[in-house]
Amino acid sequence: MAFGALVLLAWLLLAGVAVQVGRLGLRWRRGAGASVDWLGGLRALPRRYLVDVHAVVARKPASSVMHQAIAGGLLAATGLLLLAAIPALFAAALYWLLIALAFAVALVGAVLVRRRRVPVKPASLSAGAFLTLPAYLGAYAAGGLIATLLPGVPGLLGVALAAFGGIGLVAQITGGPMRHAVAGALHLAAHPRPARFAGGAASDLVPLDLDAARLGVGTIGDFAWNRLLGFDACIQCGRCEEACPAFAAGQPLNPKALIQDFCAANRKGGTAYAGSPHPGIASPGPVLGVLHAETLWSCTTCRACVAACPMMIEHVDAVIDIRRNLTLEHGAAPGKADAVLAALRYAGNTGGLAPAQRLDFAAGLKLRVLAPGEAVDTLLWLGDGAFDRRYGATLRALIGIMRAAKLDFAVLGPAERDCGDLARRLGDEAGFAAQATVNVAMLGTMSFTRIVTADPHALHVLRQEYPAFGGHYTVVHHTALIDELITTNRITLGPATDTVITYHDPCYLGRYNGETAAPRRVLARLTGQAVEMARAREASFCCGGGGGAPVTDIPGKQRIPDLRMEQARETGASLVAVACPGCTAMLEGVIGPRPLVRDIAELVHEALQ
Amino acid sequence: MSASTDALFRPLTLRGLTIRNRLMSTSHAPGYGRDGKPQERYQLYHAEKAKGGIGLTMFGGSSSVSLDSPAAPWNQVSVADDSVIPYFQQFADRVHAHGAALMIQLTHMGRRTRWDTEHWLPTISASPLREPASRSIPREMSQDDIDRVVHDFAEAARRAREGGMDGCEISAAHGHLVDQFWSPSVNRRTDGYGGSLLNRMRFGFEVLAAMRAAAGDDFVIGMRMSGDELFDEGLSGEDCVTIAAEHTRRGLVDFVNVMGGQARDHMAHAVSLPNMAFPVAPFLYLASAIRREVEVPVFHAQRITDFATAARAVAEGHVDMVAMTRAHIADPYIGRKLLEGRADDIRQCVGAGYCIDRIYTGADALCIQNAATGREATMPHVIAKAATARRIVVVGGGPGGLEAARVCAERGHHVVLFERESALGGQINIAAKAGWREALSGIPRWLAAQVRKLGVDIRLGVAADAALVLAERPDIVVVATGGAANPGLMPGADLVTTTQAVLHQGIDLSGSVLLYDAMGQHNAASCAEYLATRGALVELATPDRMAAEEVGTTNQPVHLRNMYKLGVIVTPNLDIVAVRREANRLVAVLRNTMDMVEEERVVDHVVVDFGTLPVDAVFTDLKDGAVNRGQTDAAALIAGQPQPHQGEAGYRLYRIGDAAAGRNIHAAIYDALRLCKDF
Amino acid sequence: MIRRDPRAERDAMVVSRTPRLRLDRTHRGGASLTRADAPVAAPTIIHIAEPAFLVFAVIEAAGGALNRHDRQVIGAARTLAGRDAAVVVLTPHLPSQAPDAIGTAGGDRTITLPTPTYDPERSAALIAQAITDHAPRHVVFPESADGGDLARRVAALTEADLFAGAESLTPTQAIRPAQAGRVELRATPPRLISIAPDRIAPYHGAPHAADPLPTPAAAATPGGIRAATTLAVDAATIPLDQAPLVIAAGNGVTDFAGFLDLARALGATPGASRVVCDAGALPRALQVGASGTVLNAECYIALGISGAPQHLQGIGTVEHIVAINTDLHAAIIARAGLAIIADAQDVMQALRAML
Amino acid sequence: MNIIVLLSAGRDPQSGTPRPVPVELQAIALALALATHLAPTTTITGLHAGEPDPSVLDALGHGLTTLTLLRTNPADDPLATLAAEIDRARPDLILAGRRGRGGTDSGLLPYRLARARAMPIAADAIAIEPDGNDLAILQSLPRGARRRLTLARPAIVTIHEAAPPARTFAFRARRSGTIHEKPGIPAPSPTDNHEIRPYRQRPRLIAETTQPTTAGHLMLAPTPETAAAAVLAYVEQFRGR
Ligand SMILES: Cc1cc2nc3c(=O)[nH]c(=O)nc-3n(C[C@H](O)[C@H](O)[C@H](O)COP(=O)(O)OP(=O)(O)OC[C@H]3O[C@@H](n4cnc5c(N)ncnc54)[C@H](O)[C@@H]3O)c2cc1C
Ligand SMILES: Cc1cc2nc3c(=O)[nH]c(=O)nc-3n(C[C@H](O)[C@H](O)[C@H](O)COP(=O)(O)OP(=O)(O)OC[C@H]3O[C@@H](n4cnc5c(N)ncnc54)[C@H](O)[C@@H]3O)c2cc1C
Ligand SMILES: Cc1cc2nc3c(=O)[nH]c(=O)nc-3n(C[C@H](O)[C@H](O)[C@H](O)COP(=O)(O)O)c2cc1C
Ligand code: SF4
Ligand code: SF4
Ligand code: SF4
Repeated sequence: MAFGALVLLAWLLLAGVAVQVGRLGLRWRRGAGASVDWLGGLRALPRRYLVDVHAVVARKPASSVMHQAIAGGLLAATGLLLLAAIPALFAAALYWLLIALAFAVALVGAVLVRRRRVPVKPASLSAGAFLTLPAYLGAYAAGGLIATLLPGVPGLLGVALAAFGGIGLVAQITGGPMRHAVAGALHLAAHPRPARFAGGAASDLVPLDLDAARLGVGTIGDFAWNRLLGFDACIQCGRCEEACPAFAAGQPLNPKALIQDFCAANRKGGTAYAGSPHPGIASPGPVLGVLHAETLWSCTTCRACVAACPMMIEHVDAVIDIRRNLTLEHGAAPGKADAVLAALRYAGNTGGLAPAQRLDFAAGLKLRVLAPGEAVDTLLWLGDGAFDRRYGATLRALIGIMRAAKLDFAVLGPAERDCGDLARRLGDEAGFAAQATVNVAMLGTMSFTRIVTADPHALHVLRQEYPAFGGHYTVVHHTALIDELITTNRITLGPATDTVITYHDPCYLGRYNGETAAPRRVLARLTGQAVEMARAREASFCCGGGGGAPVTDIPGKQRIPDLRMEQARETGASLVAVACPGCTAMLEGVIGPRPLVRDIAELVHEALQ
Repeated sequence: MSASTDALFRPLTLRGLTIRNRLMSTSHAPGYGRDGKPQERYQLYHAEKAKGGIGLTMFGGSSSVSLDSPAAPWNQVSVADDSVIPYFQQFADRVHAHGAALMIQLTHMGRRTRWDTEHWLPTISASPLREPASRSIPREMSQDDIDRVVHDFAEAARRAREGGMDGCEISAAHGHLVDQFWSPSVNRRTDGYGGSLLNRMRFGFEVLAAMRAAAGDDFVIGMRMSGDELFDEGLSGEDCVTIAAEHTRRGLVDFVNVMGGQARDHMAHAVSLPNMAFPVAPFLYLASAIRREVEVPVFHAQRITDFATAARAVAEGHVDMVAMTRAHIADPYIGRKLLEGRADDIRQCVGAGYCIDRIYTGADALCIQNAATGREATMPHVIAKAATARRIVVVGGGPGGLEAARVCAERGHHVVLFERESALGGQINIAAKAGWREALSGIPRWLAAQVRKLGVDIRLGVAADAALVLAERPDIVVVATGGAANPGLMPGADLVTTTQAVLHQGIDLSGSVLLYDAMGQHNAASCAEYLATRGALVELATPDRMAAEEVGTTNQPVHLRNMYKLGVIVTPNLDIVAVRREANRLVAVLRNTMDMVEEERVVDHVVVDFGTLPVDAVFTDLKDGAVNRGQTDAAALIAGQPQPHQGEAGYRLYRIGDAAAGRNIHAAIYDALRLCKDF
Repeated sequence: MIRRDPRAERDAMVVSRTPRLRLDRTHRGGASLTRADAPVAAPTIIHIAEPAFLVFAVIEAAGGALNRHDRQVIGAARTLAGRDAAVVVLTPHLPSQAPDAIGTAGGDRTITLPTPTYDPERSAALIAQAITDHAPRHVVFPESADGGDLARRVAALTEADLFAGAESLTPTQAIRPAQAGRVELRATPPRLISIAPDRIAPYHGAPHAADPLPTPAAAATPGGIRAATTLAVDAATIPLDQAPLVIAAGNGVTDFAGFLDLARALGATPGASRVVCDAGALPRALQVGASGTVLNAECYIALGISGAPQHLQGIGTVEHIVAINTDLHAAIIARAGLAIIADAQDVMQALRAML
Repeated sequence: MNIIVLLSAGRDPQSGTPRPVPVELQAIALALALATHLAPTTTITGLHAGEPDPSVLDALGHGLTTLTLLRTNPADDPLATLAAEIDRARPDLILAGRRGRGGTDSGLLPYRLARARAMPIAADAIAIEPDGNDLAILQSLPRGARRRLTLARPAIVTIHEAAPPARTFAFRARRSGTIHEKPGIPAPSPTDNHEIRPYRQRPRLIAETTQPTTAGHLMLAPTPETAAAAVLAYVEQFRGR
């Protein structure tokens, strides 16, 4: 009797899920079109879930156990119950024992879910519906367990309990935490960046059709439907919030709240978000009817949130989509952005300086300037940092190293224009496209086997974002080049010192391009005392210099570089090694006593023999 | 870095030579030449500036192109034969290794030198007029002389080129031969080289044309010249603009290096090397006026001591290269510190003129506050960390003690500094009280800022004694307690006041004052000015031939000018014999040092300066307990080697500066550096 | 024994003190004569009676006195006129002693333009009329706010081109920037020229005799500008290097809030000495001096500032200085037009109370 | 109100590429402010005689919606073309920058236009308001001073760089602005005999750095009140100059 009721419940719940999914589907259909490889996506789904998602989830072992228990138990138990339509199974005692076991696992899972927030809810986790979730989970699992183990009335009572829990859970699919299960699965199948799962970096921004009627995302419906789907996959685990440097600095951005704002914008009158808000922001803002512009401008595009998100949600893409709308349609980029973008538009560099000044830092070095029609092995891309006196020292050191290694290299000199990174992150896609087009055309007139640059932003743009504009290059970061020169014995260094050095991974090198090993190998060659900060490699904490944040300059409670420098101090290092002009500027800008800041190129140049 | 500072770091290109920034050092004669050659000491001195980030450094101030312009009296460089070329090549390599450009100044001094030195050849000039500064009366040059000197200039330019220099300049400033021809005050010729300004320029034209022909088309040749000779009989500002414009119009020079004034006599000399009595950049307007009219880059030096003024001069287009010559003597790392955002660490030239004043006594140029300059072979500009950290106590916060504390702290030691007074600086605080000498306070101000930054434990207002020192359980004790004024030993010494007391306590002495100076230093002269400014009738009596006789060429004239202006009477050749009271006035008994006749002065006050006597109580008390018994090993000190008794248990004790014997600021600072750099 | 008084001995030899000290060692008179027996040469005044041609210099003379730019305009006109031509200075009505100032600045004639109120249309018409009347070879204007405006009005009225903002000027060549400052244009000086401030040197030679010429009679102008009033400004917002009245605090000031308050009340722009900025008491942007801002003020009030050479360099062009200092011997005292030996703190309070 | 903003072909001072002239963009912003706050029925049109220079077209990205482009040769004198257009459009107000940045940069054109159309002209405005049938103009003078003028309509007003900042650039507006292109009136301007050379920065005059000592009035230990009164009296002499 109880068994039958339980099976019926399972089927009813399935039907309920189907209805709920349909309702969600209607919501997602509000989004713009996107071409999705459904077949490939669905085929890859198990692998994406079990390998990619779990790789992220497993970074927190307790959560991983919790999720395996609850999701595994519930799915197994319910799935098995649905199979009871097969009469032979219905009669098998072992079958019911298996179901009981699954419910038992789920019950343990439900307890673990509750334990996450009780007695004290960690700041990064949400309250609200999440507080009732363990009860529904528990009811469903306990009820199922009772119904499978106890005959008679108690069994029926168990079914009733399971029904209470099950219905609660199904109801939560549109408005509550359970949405993530459904949306998450579909999100993994219809993910907007399928290349991310193949182990690729896939962190490039996608070009915008500049002739489109609407530029960027101005209303929630301007997001592609699978983006809306992706937002609904969020389980409010708070990992992005913990990762976010802007949030840590008290700037008005919480990536978790951001995703929930998108969900809310797409569903009027749903259950309220009950996690930490965007710091300092109390009420909804005008952007998409939910957000304040400062929230979008606080993002450094460091991708820490994206890398941390178990649901593979793409926060940065969303931020940039909205910025594109704000900038291109409204000219609303704040702070010095308008002046900087104008400088870029009219002078080809973000400082608005005379193009010939790009080589000032190298006065007297007699660099070879590559002319159209000429060929060279290595092209040194200087980047806009070349205009900065401080970064000039790094470049001079790098040039010294390349000369010591007798490399055949040249620079572009005044012909080089800013790669357009800043414009693109500030949403000025038109400005970016203009820079990219000119640079690609200019590079096309010369021949070289590779580009070396000391600027990870330029590296990222040249390597990952210029292909869409017809520029395909082998791009090497200077730390990788130095690593190569050391391992191939083209340069020799003096003995390692015992200076305590910690290395700060630039976001655009480490997270965006997965390069974290080469700089560490070089550093290990320089000092016997390399130490790591708590947040390193793919989990590195941004310096605050990316995404145009120094230009838009949204105030917070603290400054991001101060936080990062504090993390460096905690290692006891007397020197922070960097590998990016932005990081150098941000970290050197930290006032008060602090470790020295030196680029790896400078350290290697000093150690040259 | 501000936008205008950025202007300092724009490269400059002239005739194919690219100079990395706008900072330079003009040619000066530091007296480091040996046998007429720029050898290791000279080369290291300039290589240090190159290391420190300078764009262009010019050496060989007044390098001689001819034998009748001898190099020996200045320990300078002779470019009169080919034997100098290998030294040039080595020099150029040393400087180029650090990315700076190197040029040399070539000159014939004409009448501005002496015949009674190296070669005993007569001095020559446009006309036979005496030069007041060198007191020489030249022979008027014949056409043969002219042709020979023109040829010598050309040969010298060729040697500079073969020696790997990036260029050269001729000196047509400071009253050298070329500007002796220009200046109507010297050139009274009636031939084609005299008369109109154009005629007077002919000799220079010939020199430059011959140099260009000998050195080739791709060699930078410039000219140092005055922007206004600043005296009635000399070249006016307009003349100088015409000269610059005419030379550039003819394509004879690739740059002009403009300075103000000339140097024919003592006061003019003081003006051309403006010391702290002058405002900052007093003659920038002259360079600026020339830059408005010429198309080639303009260089300029003269008391540009801070980078803000330097940056402004370049950013506003007054000059193309800004020379901070003495500024680089005081700190060769200006460029690098600016680039590294360490502007506050720059040791700023105070304009004491110690460097230049020494070379006129035939000595080598040394900086009053930076004892490493010119001693690069033995003394470090950048202090390295020591292998082991020690506990060091320094007693006394004068220049000696501060430098000791700075060097020890840079070495990484734990340093405690005791100073009795409420402010750091020692006697410099007294010296700086005297009117135009205020800028001396820049010396302790920089030292104090560095010492604070380096975390030295400073105990102000604490008069240390042996117990306090030993309570710190030091490994090393440096006693720099300085000196106390010496009132003299003559009868009546108890009735006199000392210059130190007057300046230190600001005692207002009105009425008539006899100021007796046995030192010939700044002290009494400053005190005379101080008192006379406040209305006292001052007579300065001295056994020397003149007041402030020990004060150098660029400083003594300033004292004398002020004393004349203030009505101070200077009576030379007098000794003080006794002082006694008569009624409510004092009588000073003086004796002429030549005829031994005694005379008296009835005055309201007698102020004396017999220098200082060491303050050595702390030293004496600690001496017996020290492992080295307070002895400094002179041989090791001079060689720049570590002192003996390294690593023995107990403390080592040393004394430096005026605490050892009354000397001067440089002595105190050098004592500290050479001793402490090896701690 | 000889008891000597060298000062008295020398005084006894003095025969006369003016125009320069005269000593006579045989003279033991004691009392000195003060008769000036060398005649003081009267300064020669240059008259250009029969000018080869005329050069007009249009000056603003705001407040009835020539400013720096005005003197440069006359200097430029003098350069163009050389020795033989006459410089005619077109000026608003000036106080009676002003013609001397114009002669000293290098002007040979003056034409007074009677425009009691701001009426640039009328001024332009009068100048155009004067041009018609006298046919000058050149007319030089200051490229200032009002001067530049006037120059263009005259250019439009006389249908002539304007060589605007010349930065270098000789009788044969004028140079000015163009194309966003990327190039310079060089030309033989045309008829109408305006000169950029502080580029062309004022005249320093012997004074000229500045004789008045009649005021031109011009037809009435349309009068499109119906009314004009000059408004008060908030001094604190004026950039330091443009501020007309600056009050600065030095090491002798202790109450900086009170100081800023006083500046506000006085309508002066606040400044500071380096010591004060070094100590962080006032922002670095307020530093006056060689390594701070160089002022262009009319009047400068120095509170508790010693007047170190580097500081004085920042006020080199300021004509009117008030110094309040406790030390009579401070260098700033010698430089001040009004020197007050008093505690700056007290005077600040008294001032605040009066405003 | 019908407003025309004169636009000239500008150049970036550093790179030399076409770039709108900042004061002209500020003129657009002033016109827009006038439109939103004071006179809702305002039309604002940009006017350029010459070629479709990118710098002029970029003005559309700064809040201008309509641009009239009167095609002439770049070497032509634009006066006749502009005057004819003004006769046609009959604006109440014509705004221009105080000076161009990229051409001859003499700032003469608005004055010639004013003369040609017998309109009043005022320079260096930082604010404009209608004042009955007239216009109230706030002028920026050196040293932070301001002057208020009343100007008869129609008038030409040039804008000072102290005016409120320009609208920020929006690509969408730049893309969608309307351009009316019409032929202008050919008027070859006489070639002037200027020699053109790369700019050489010439320094401003600086004075000799010796301080003049003005023998002044000295007060020894006055009461604070006497001192304060003396200071005020002294300062008053130099006020308002
Ligand atoms: C008026 C004047 C002008 C001068 N002009 C020049 C010049 O132009 N050029 C030049 O080179 N030199 C000049 N000097 C000399 C120069 O100042 C000294 O030679 C120099 O300062 C010596 O330095 P020092 O560090 O050895 O001692 P000091 O400068 O004397 O410093 C010793 C310090 O030790 C402190 N001290 C003493 N005993 C104790 C104790 N028990 N505990 C704690 N602290 C103690 C004292 O308070 C003092 O601050 C001048 C001196 C004077 C007075
Ligand atoms: C290369 C260089 C560049 C420099 N550039 C600059 C610069 O740009 N600007 C600048 O200002 N300085 C500059 N200086 C510093 C300069 O030399 C002086 O140190 C500084 O100007 C002194 O500032 P002050 O007058 O406020 O302080 P102080 O010299 O300490 O003078 C304070 C004055 O206040 C008086 N005083 C004290 N108490 C009172 C009171 N209660 N009431 C009234 N008066 C009182 C005192 O008598 C004294 O005259 C520079 C120095 C150098 C070496
Ligand atoms: C020790 C010394 C020696 C000098 N000798 C020369 C010289 O031989 N020739 C010369 O042209 N200038 C000479 N000078 C002057 C310097 O080149 C420079 O003009 C002067 O120091 C002023 O610049 P500054 O204030 O930057 O130091 C000398 C200066 C010094 C300090
Ligand atoms: S990209 Fe970085 S700054 Fe932006 S939301 Fe994510 S974590 Fe925060
Ligand atoms: S966006 Fe991702 S990381 Fe952030 S709360 Fe949602 S699921 Fe977690
Ligand atoms: S001695 Fe004096 S003048 Fe010479 S460099 Fe040193 S501080 Fe400057």
